[in-house]
Amino acid sequence: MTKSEKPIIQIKNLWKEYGDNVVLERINLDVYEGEFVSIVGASGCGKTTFLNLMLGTEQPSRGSILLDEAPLDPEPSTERGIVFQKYSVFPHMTALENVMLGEEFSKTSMSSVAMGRLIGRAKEDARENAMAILEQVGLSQAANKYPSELSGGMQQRLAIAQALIKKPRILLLDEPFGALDPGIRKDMHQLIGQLWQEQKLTVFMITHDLSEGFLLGSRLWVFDKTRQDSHAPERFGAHITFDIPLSTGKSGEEELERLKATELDVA
Amino acid sequence: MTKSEKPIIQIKNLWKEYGDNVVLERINLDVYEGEFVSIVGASGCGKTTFLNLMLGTEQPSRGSILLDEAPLDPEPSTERGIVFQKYSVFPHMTALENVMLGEEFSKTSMSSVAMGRLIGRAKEDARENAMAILEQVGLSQAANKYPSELSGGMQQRLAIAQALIKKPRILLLDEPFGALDPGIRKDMHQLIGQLWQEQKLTVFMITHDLSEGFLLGSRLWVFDKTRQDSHAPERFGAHITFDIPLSTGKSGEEELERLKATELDVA
Amino acid sequence: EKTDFKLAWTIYVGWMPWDYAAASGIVDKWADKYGINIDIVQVNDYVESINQYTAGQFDATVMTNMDALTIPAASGVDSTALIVGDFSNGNDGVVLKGDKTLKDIAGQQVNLVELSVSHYLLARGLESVGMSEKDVKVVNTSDADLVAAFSSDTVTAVTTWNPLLSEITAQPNTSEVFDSSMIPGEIIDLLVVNTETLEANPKLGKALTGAWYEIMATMSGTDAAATEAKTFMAEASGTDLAGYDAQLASTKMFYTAAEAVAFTHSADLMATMQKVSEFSFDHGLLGEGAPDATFIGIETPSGVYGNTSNVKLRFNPAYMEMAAEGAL
Amino acid sequence: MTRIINRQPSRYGRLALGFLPFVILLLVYIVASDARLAENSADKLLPSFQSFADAVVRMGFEPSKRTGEYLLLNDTLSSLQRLMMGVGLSAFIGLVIGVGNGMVPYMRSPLSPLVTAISLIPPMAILPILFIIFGLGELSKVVLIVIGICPIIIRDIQLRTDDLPPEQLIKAQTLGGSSWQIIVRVVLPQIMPRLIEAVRLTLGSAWLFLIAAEAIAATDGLGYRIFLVRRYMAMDVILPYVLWITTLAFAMDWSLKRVSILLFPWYHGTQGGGHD
Amino acid sequence: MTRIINRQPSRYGRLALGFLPFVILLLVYIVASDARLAENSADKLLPSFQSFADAVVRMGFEPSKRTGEYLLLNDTLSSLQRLMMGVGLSAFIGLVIGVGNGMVPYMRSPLSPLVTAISLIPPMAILPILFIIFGLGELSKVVLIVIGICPIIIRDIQLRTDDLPPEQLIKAQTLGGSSWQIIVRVVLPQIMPRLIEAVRLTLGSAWLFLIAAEAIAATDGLGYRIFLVRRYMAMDVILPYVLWITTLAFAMDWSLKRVSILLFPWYHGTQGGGHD
Ligand SMILES: Nc1ncnc2c1ncn2[C@@H]1O[C@H](COP(=O)(O)OP(=O)(O)OP(=O)(O)O)[C@@H](O)[C@H]1O
Ligand SMILES: Nc1ncnc2c1ncn2[C@@H]1O[C@H](COP(=O)(O)OP(=O)(O)OP(=O)(O)O)[C@@H](O)[C@H]1O
Ligand SMILES: [Mg+2]
Ligand SMILES: [Mg+2]
Repeated sequence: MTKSEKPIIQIKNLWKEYGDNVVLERINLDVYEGEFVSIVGASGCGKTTFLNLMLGTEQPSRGSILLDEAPLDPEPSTERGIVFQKYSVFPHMTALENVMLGEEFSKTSMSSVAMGRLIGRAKEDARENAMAILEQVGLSQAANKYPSELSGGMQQRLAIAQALIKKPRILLLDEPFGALDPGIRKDMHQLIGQLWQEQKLTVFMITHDLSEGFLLGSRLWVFDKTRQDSHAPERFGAHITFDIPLSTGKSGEEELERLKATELDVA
Repeated sequence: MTKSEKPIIQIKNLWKEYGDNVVLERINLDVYEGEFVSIVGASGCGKTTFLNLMLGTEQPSRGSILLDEAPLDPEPSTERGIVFQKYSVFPHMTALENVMLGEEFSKTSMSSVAMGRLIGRAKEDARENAMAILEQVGLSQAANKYPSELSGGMQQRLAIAQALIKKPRILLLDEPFGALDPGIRKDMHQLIGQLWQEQKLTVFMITHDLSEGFLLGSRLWVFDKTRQDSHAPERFGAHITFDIPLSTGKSGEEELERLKATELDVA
Repeated sequence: EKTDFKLAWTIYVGWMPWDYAAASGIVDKWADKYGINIDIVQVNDYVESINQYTAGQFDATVMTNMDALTIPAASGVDSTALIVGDFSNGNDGVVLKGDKTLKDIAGQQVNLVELSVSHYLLARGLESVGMSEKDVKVVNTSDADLVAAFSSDTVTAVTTWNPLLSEITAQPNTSEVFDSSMIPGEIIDLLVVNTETLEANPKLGKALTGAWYEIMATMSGTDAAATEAKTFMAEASGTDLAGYDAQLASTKMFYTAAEAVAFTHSADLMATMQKVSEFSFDHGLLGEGAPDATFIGIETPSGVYGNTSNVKLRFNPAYMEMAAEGAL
Repeated sequence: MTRIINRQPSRYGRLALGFLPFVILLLVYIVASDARLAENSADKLLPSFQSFADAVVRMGFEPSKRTGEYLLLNDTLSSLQRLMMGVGLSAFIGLVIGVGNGMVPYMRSPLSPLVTAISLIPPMAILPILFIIFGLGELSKVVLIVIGICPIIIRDIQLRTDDLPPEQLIKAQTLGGSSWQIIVRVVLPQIMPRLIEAVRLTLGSAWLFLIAAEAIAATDGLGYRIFLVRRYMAMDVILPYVLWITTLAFAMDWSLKRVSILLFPWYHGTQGGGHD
Repeated sequence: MTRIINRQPSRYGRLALGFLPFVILLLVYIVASDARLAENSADKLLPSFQSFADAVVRMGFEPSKRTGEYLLLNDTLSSLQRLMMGVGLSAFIGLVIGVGNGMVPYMRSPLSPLVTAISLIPPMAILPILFIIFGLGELSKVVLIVIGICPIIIRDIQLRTDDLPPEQLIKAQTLGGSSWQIIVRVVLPQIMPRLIEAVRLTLGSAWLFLIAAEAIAATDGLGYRIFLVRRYMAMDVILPYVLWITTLAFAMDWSLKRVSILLFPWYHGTQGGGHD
């Protein structure tokens, strides 16, 4: 874990409300470059909402999020890469085209601005970069296949490759392996762990699978409501009730044991 | 495991071919009342095809399946209950109506034959029976909800309740928990294990999750192709390469250890 | 024996009396007198009513002399003109935009209902100034849309009938360069009855003729009854009494049976039918089997035009004569 | 938010923007109408609002001199009756044949190609034949609507029946259902909301065929009236009639949607959510 | 298999059953036609097959005596040209406005209610206005088709654009795409096969409007010919023309499907599999 001087993400007294419904409240946290934050919590407690705030598709009701000490762009941008559980790749493009798209959007040439396409030399370069990334995620054989011809696991590899080509400052993952079979999940864990370490990524990953969170994360956040009003459940929002540093590479069970030993309550 | 004198299911030299594609070949097995058969195998190896043969939606190309020593009805009937991974319940009926449907189809009265409905006293009886079964699967609170208002796990409970009302001789499950979250799966395992033991069901369950198969089954079948022709992969079909008796109630890992100790090859 | 008969009529100045006849009970009165039932049916689409008659759905239908020849007669349905109701005397006309004469039509597009009496009128008009259809371009246009079409800049010449004609000439800057009063007696409005049915059921002919001339008598008056009848007809045709009277003014109605009988007996009728036959043949309307204009025989009191062994259209004044003699 | 695809107008902005084009159209009409009327005060093409009001009063609120009926009311009732019969019959036939084709292979084999062939024939082209077979009465108008929209409904319902998960039908069989019981309890109730959708989709065509049929053979009805006064280019009657038809069409569409939401809450809850 | 819903006819049985209703229809026609012709040999309502053959030869393979043109060819070319222009223009406008409405809230707010209102107006009823604005030439025929089908295509495309997973659009934004780039590279290519589907769905209506337009004012075209020869009840010409139109409609539908499969294999691979 490389802790640089300044945090890459600073969350300052963040609140999010939809009308009367308080979803998130009082979140204050710093995240440093290279951290892998696993996010867990009950269904509907606001994990995706938090990710949307990071992403810029939703705006905080109060408070702010700073990226490299500057307020976040209020709409999605290349600084923040994302992989969803589904629909992250474009079905009408081959794997290679999917990965090249990021570079074709670069607006360095007229053809990119006007048509979202590169031509000539620039296109060749983009293709080479894309192939290199496909290689990394083990998809070089499938470069010319459409997503519908790929298995669920391969599609998620592709989504990751696609997000990485823009070298985002932070990578957001919303249950990226939730729809995969257990066997395939294991491979994906290996891949994401490896990419994280090789590329010094800063990752936020939501998961429903606690052991997955333990296994991959360098830090685990538990979202929960501590204040409850049984007559008006929407009056209070969730916040981060536990922020646990993890030593990575251990299995969930081992980690749990370790934490229990340190007498922390992770009910 | 209660072994009665006669097997409930006898599979005799079963083959299934689609045109030139041999899917299953040379399957010979007996299953006794009260057994819980977990079925595992690679994707596309013919597990669902086998279940379809048991169900009667497909007919054997060669050989036969006997239920209580008589050939199977060549179409689905009340002797064989089924729960699929999805779409097993009727979205336009409440949970209660879904469970009552089996009795309303009983054809004991004119209204049942003509409209598939019961009236008066018979309807009350059916309602009571249905409520009792909903109680067993823990859905009595949700009796008047539509499936779309239920969570994935509750829908599968409902599907099981619905299948049980006809007291089928055998219960077929095709990846019944494949679409559920890991936490919910655990509850379902408990439920199905309990129902199996209480009601002395004979169960066939396909699963992709090996440990689930070990945990629940009293017997594990592995489907695989032993003969391969690399030029014409469709020339040979799969059959049951392993038929492993299990002591139930143990976790997958424990069971694996036990089996490894008995020097059986379960690659 | 057949006692139930059906008559179809469509909205046109000379045929509106049938609507009044049905609504006022006059038809029922005459039908009762002869012990039959006559159902009067309004059809919106003129050609459809004739087609239905030709297919045998109606026993009697109103139509022009030309359409009687080209549709039922050419389809082998032997038809009799039971009542000669009127002829167009300015009710059909050729209109050009601007201050023009008929000669100016050369080279223009003319919007009209192709193969209808308008087409015939145009041909006769062109003939009168030494031109032929080759000198203009005919564009088939549905009658209901002609008025709107004339408002369009792309349309410069039309040929049509009333009430469309008066709507068009009422627009500023138009010239009516030719009209049916210049070919009097050539566009005739008839009540046509299936000959076979009529021969088998003379009662039908008597009842219809009797009813018709009773209305004619009412209509031709100047009293309140006439006004009431004409107001009724005006509203049914979508206009008011003044508008309907204007249309009547350009129609030569035969209010008495005697007039109609005289018209039918005149030798001009045969000459007219010859012109109509020739026009129809030139435009392929007599059917593919017709070798020349005389292929279909047309019987008139003054003789038969065309093939006497293939008479399919008959002008039979017998019933109108009975009406004239008061024998009904 | 800077990308145009991310920018959302406010609630009131949305409302104002929604009215904008209608206001513009109205203004354009007024200007054009004034210009034409200034040139020729008898111009009938773009009547003034006064003429519209007069025509509406005349057609809607004064009894006809000829028959003593209120024409607009009468026309509306006649047209609606024909439309409802045509659409009702189409829906019924569509349901029976569509579900039958979807469920019973021995019914589908002979009927499906026939329905496809019929659906390709332009109904207007065979109008004369229809009139000869069905006469010129109410029946032929209803039949034209049926021929025009029934094949579409049948094919739609057949597709929707096919789309029912086979798992459901198998499950119903394991519960002991006979073919008939399964159709009655499992298939029909699930198809009903889809039938309403199919009807809503074809309602526009149904109006079209109704108007076409009334133009050829009728003595009353909204289409009849429009064609009758078209000879005189009475736009002061035609435009209010068109507006009225549009309103009726909208009201029917809206009611069908309400009825569906009321009767089939399970359909609009989750799986049918996207259908507007 | 005993339940009727489980019983499948064999391959040949299916084929035979499929032909059955057509054979029956043909026989009914022959009997009815013979009966009428026996009574009146000049009957034109149900012509003999000999008359059909003669008419086809005359219209299709002999130059017209009046103009020297091959009428069937000429009519077909004129009609197809109008149809293609109308459908092409509708597809183009539908794509631009539909995608625009679906993607840009500031475009959708004003245009969406307008499109809904227009889609409810029966196009035939406002024909006079169309003539005056667009004249009686080719343009008004094309415009009638456009007004008839374009609102349907727009609404369909708008719905399909809305249905695109928001995840895709967000992902595209995180890849740095501008609104325009996202529309061009992500949205349009995915909407194209759906546009073809929408066009296929509206093709029937397009034919209807084409025939109606040609019936109203034209000098050639398939609809023109049918309505012209209706004046002398030439069913021997009308029926082959109807059959020909049906064939053309079928061929266009089939070609569009092929084109879509060829150009958009990814669409027909998995997600679009169910669309026929
Ligand atoms: N756009 C919105 N408008 C109103 N309420 C919303 C909106 N988005 C989310 N919410 C509410 O915010 C709460 C949190 O939703 P969110 O999707 O963030 O939960 P989650 O933790 O991601 O749940 P899950 O584990 O099921 O994905 C829910 O109560 C939801 O109803
Ligand atoms: N109706 C059919 N017609 C032709 N081939 C079929 C049919 N049904 C299944 N098959 C073939 O049989 C083989 C086995 O399919 P099956 O669905 O039984 O596999 P499975 O073991 O259930 O796979 P999965 O784990 O993916 O569910 C496949 O190769 C498939 O293509
Ligand atoms: Mg979430
Ligand atoms: Mg399977």
